[in-house]
Amino acid sequence: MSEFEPNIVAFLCNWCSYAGADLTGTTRIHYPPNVKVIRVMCTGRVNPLFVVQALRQGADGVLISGCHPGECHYLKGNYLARRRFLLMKNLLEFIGVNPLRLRMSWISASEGKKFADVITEITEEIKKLGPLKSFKREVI
Amino acid sequence: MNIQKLRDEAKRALNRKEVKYLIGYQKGSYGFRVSPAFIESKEEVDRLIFSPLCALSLANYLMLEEKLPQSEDKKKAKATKIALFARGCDSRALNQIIAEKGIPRDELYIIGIPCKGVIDLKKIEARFPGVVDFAEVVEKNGNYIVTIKEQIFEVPKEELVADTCKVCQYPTPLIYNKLIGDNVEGYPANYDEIHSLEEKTLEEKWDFWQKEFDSCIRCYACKNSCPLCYCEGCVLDKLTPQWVRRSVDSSENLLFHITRTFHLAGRCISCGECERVCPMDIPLMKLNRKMEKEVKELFNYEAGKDPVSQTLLTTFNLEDPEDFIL
Amino acid sequence: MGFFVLQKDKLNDFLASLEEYEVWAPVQNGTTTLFEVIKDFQNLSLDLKHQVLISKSAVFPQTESLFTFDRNAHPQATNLEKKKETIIFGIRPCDAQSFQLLDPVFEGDIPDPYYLNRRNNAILIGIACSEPFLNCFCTSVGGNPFSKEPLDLLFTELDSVFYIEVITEKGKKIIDKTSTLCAPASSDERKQKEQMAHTSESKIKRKIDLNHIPEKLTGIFEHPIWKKLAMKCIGCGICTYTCPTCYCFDIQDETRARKGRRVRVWDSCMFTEYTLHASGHNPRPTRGERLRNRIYHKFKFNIDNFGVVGCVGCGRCITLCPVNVDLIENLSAIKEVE
Amino acid sequence: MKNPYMPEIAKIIEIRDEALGERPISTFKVAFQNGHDFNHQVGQCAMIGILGIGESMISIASSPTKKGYLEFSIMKMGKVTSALHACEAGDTISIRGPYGNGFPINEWKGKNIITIGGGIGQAPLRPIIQYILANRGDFGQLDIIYGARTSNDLCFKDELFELEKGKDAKVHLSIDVEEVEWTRYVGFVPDNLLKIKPSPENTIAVTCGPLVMIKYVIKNLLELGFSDQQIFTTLENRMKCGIGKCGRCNVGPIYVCKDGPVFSFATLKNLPEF
Repeated sequence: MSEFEPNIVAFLCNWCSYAGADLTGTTRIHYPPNVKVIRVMCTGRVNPLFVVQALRQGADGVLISGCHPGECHYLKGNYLARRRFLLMKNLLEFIGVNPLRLRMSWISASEGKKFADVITEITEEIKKLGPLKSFKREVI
Repeated sequence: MNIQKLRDEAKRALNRKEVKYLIGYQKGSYGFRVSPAFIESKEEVDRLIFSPLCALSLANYLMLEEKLPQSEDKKKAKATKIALFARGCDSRALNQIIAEKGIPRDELYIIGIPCKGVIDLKKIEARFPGVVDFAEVVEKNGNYIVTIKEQIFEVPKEELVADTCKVCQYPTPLIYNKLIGDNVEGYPANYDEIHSLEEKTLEEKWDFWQKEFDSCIRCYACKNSCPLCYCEGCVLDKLTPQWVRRSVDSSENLLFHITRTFHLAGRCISCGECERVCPMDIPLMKLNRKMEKEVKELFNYEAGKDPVSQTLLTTFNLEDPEDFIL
Repeated sequence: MGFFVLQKDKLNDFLASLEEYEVWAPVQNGTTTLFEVIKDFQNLSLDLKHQVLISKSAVFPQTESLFTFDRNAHPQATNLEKKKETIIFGIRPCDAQSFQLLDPVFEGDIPDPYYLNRRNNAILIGIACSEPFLNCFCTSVGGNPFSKEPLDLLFTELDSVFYIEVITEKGKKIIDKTSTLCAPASSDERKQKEQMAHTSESKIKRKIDLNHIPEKLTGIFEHPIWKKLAMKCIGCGICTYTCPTCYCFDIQDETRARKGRRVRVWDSCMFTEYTLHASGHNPRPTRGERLRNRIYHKFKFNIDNFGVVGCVGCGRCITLCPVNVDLIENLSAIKEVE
Repeated sequence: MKNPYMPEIAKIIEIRDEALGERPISTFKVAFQNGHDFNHQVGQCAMIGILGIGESMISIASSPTKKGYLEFSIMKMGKVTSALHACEAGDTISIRGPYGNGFPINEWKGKNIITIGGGIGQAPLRPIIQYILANRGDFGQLDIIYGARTSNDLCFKDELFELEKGKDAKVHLSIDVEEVEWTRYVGFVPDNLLKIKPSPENTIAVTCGPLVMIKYVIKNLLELGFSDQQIFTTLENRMKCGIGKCGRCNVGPIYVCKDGPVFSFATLKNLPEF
């Protein structure tokens, strides 16, 4: 039976993490291909419902990655996102979804290596957790 | 609670030129029911009551779309204020709505009533089934004196009081123009009921909520009875894009309730209306009080403490917890 | 057609023996009961009081997919295939009466195949209300706690047995299939049941005299009373979703990648979106118009269109309304309006 | 038992832009793929939509005398109509119907007909005009009064200019606001009606358009001596099932989708909500 390949959706902030991911590619650092990247202008733009919808429509894990505190291009986007996704993670845990499925990270434009490590770590963990069946939207 | 004092206060409020009308409680249409009352003139003031049966939140009516038509003299006087009774939880709702610029403070004339807890209608109707003629309930040192026609019963408060009131921290109103009755001491914060669910395994929690959301019929009563659920274009009603589908199954209901709970994080003031009105008895307050606990522990923030403070998700602290961040 | 008796502890065997039917029954769900296809007979609940989701959902489910399609290929109908005959057990007499109000709507000149596929395939077994509830007023709308139409069998819970009255041929078929469990009823059991029927009727406390309400309604469409009555309404859907005679529905398309389905779901005339035009105009913009429309629909328009009052007096909308909008109080207020 | 909710699939042959601007109107010419015979009456409607988006009730803008295709004039307004406006020729759409009672055109044989349209309201009236032109001898004089906000909001301009030159009908176009090369009447349709002052003698007046225009047109028609039975109009409401079951399009006891959308003013007068 082919090994379970998780689907991971990553919301990367355009100024830092997306550039970091780009750097990972240009420096030919290898990282698992399970991640599907969605570029957003700031982590502050990511509506917590995006996370829930992603989990319901096939994602087994979601990563929100943005600039380090203090480096946000819009000054406070990452601070606001930090509060939001901590609350959403705890709410999902309260309802019975493993908190490891919603991760957040600070990756700046120069941390290509860190991006690869983060993606590898998340993919390994979610592989251990297995597919997220219960949360799925009813298939038609 | 001295009813006459309450009615005099209502009369004084209605006498003020700028008060359009007053929202209060009146006897319901049968048994233990209580219904909201919209009083325009001094003569109707004698309909007003206040007793442990007054469970519904009047703050909800401020944000429902259309208000009562104004009588001629009030229109001439360009009356702008709405007067209403507010218990502890209602006053916190008013604080939160004012802080969120939902309604300006000077459009409200608030008569605060310290509240010793309200009765859960389902419990009292189970205890005294089939009561159609009017019944009175008064609280006297820890017991409820229930009079139905001529019979009088004494029931320990613990048996009939609503669950949310058992852990109420702010029974005395925090914002008011006038206060009737003396202050009431709140209970210390108590989240045992939440801890007991938190300790369960993920599967147990999932099964518990899956069964609850499976019986939800999406009647929107929890949304429409919540004083804090007053957004103009609610995301749950949106069609383009459609976040929550109209088909009623446990998966869509789950998204419906996650959205509502999250949008009330740091805003919900635990009045317990959503749980009270749910026809399918879904324990919605568990979700809201979980968020209340998280918000208190993580960000040391409480909803509706004052009408000026910044709302939770529009601010941040540099030292907000970030141990979960890679 | 025949009177039988079934020992109370034999009820589960009675239902279990009908496995060639799909048996719907009230199932315990926390403090309320849901109407579902029963699998585990342990949580069968005969507590009629907490039947919030009613037998209507067995023939007119809250969500039903009409057909599936993929990217404009020819759609395939769903839920229309020939099904096993179904038994709907545990219907309150007032809910049974509501089938007689729903049938003409879904039959009519353009019959609705989805409703009729379930309705014509269902055998209705009722349970008489020996203890009417707080807000029951079925006797004011021509109903009765022991009324029979359009049931096929009527159970009455006596102290140790169920007294079964066979009303139609379909009912007779069921009794023949379970003849080992049922015995012919004796005359004193019959007297006991008649006695119970009589006392139960006298226990109904809420009453409203409906005559000349339709005429009164004709004249007061623009009357300001509607705004007053609806001031406390919060516009939720409880009264319509738990009402056995409400049949309004919405049709929506739902897609997932290349596949999709058209689904029919319950809708409520108390919601703003119900009559909202795409241009933003809404013929019933405020709760006053909506409450007015609900009362006119059941107590005037249903009489104009089908000749019968559109309410069975089950009292759920009064009991479950969070803000005590009381139908009987509203109707009496209408009668006094000059 | 026929499934009234199951649509037929039709292909868009041609899309003509009638009016541009913020609320564009286009006419969709569609034909059924499997030669399904729609046999609709004049003034009936159909539920048009795109599978996956939804459906909306649109009046059929072509008369049954035009064989082999149907035409719908649709204004871009909500979710479904915007999706339709995004379609091109060759795309498929779903059609269900025909629904509604349609105009009692056979009873109008031998009478003079006046159609009074406003903006997109001309679409439901167009099949009447086409039907009369196809059976010109059966009817008396045909007056077409039609107005819109500006000249590029006027629909079916080429057809109407054609008719204006010919003898089959008298065409009275109008726009609300003065425009440079506009030589015809400037002002609202109800006022244009008063200026034309048609005689009610053996005449039927049919009006469609925005609700406020309909109310004034009916008022003026009554002033001109038209009786209630001589005035017809159509009502518009949100519709979902189209067969009088889903309950939302009611005006009083009647359902606009089943008992309407065409009503004589005699029935309309004693409907509560009109």
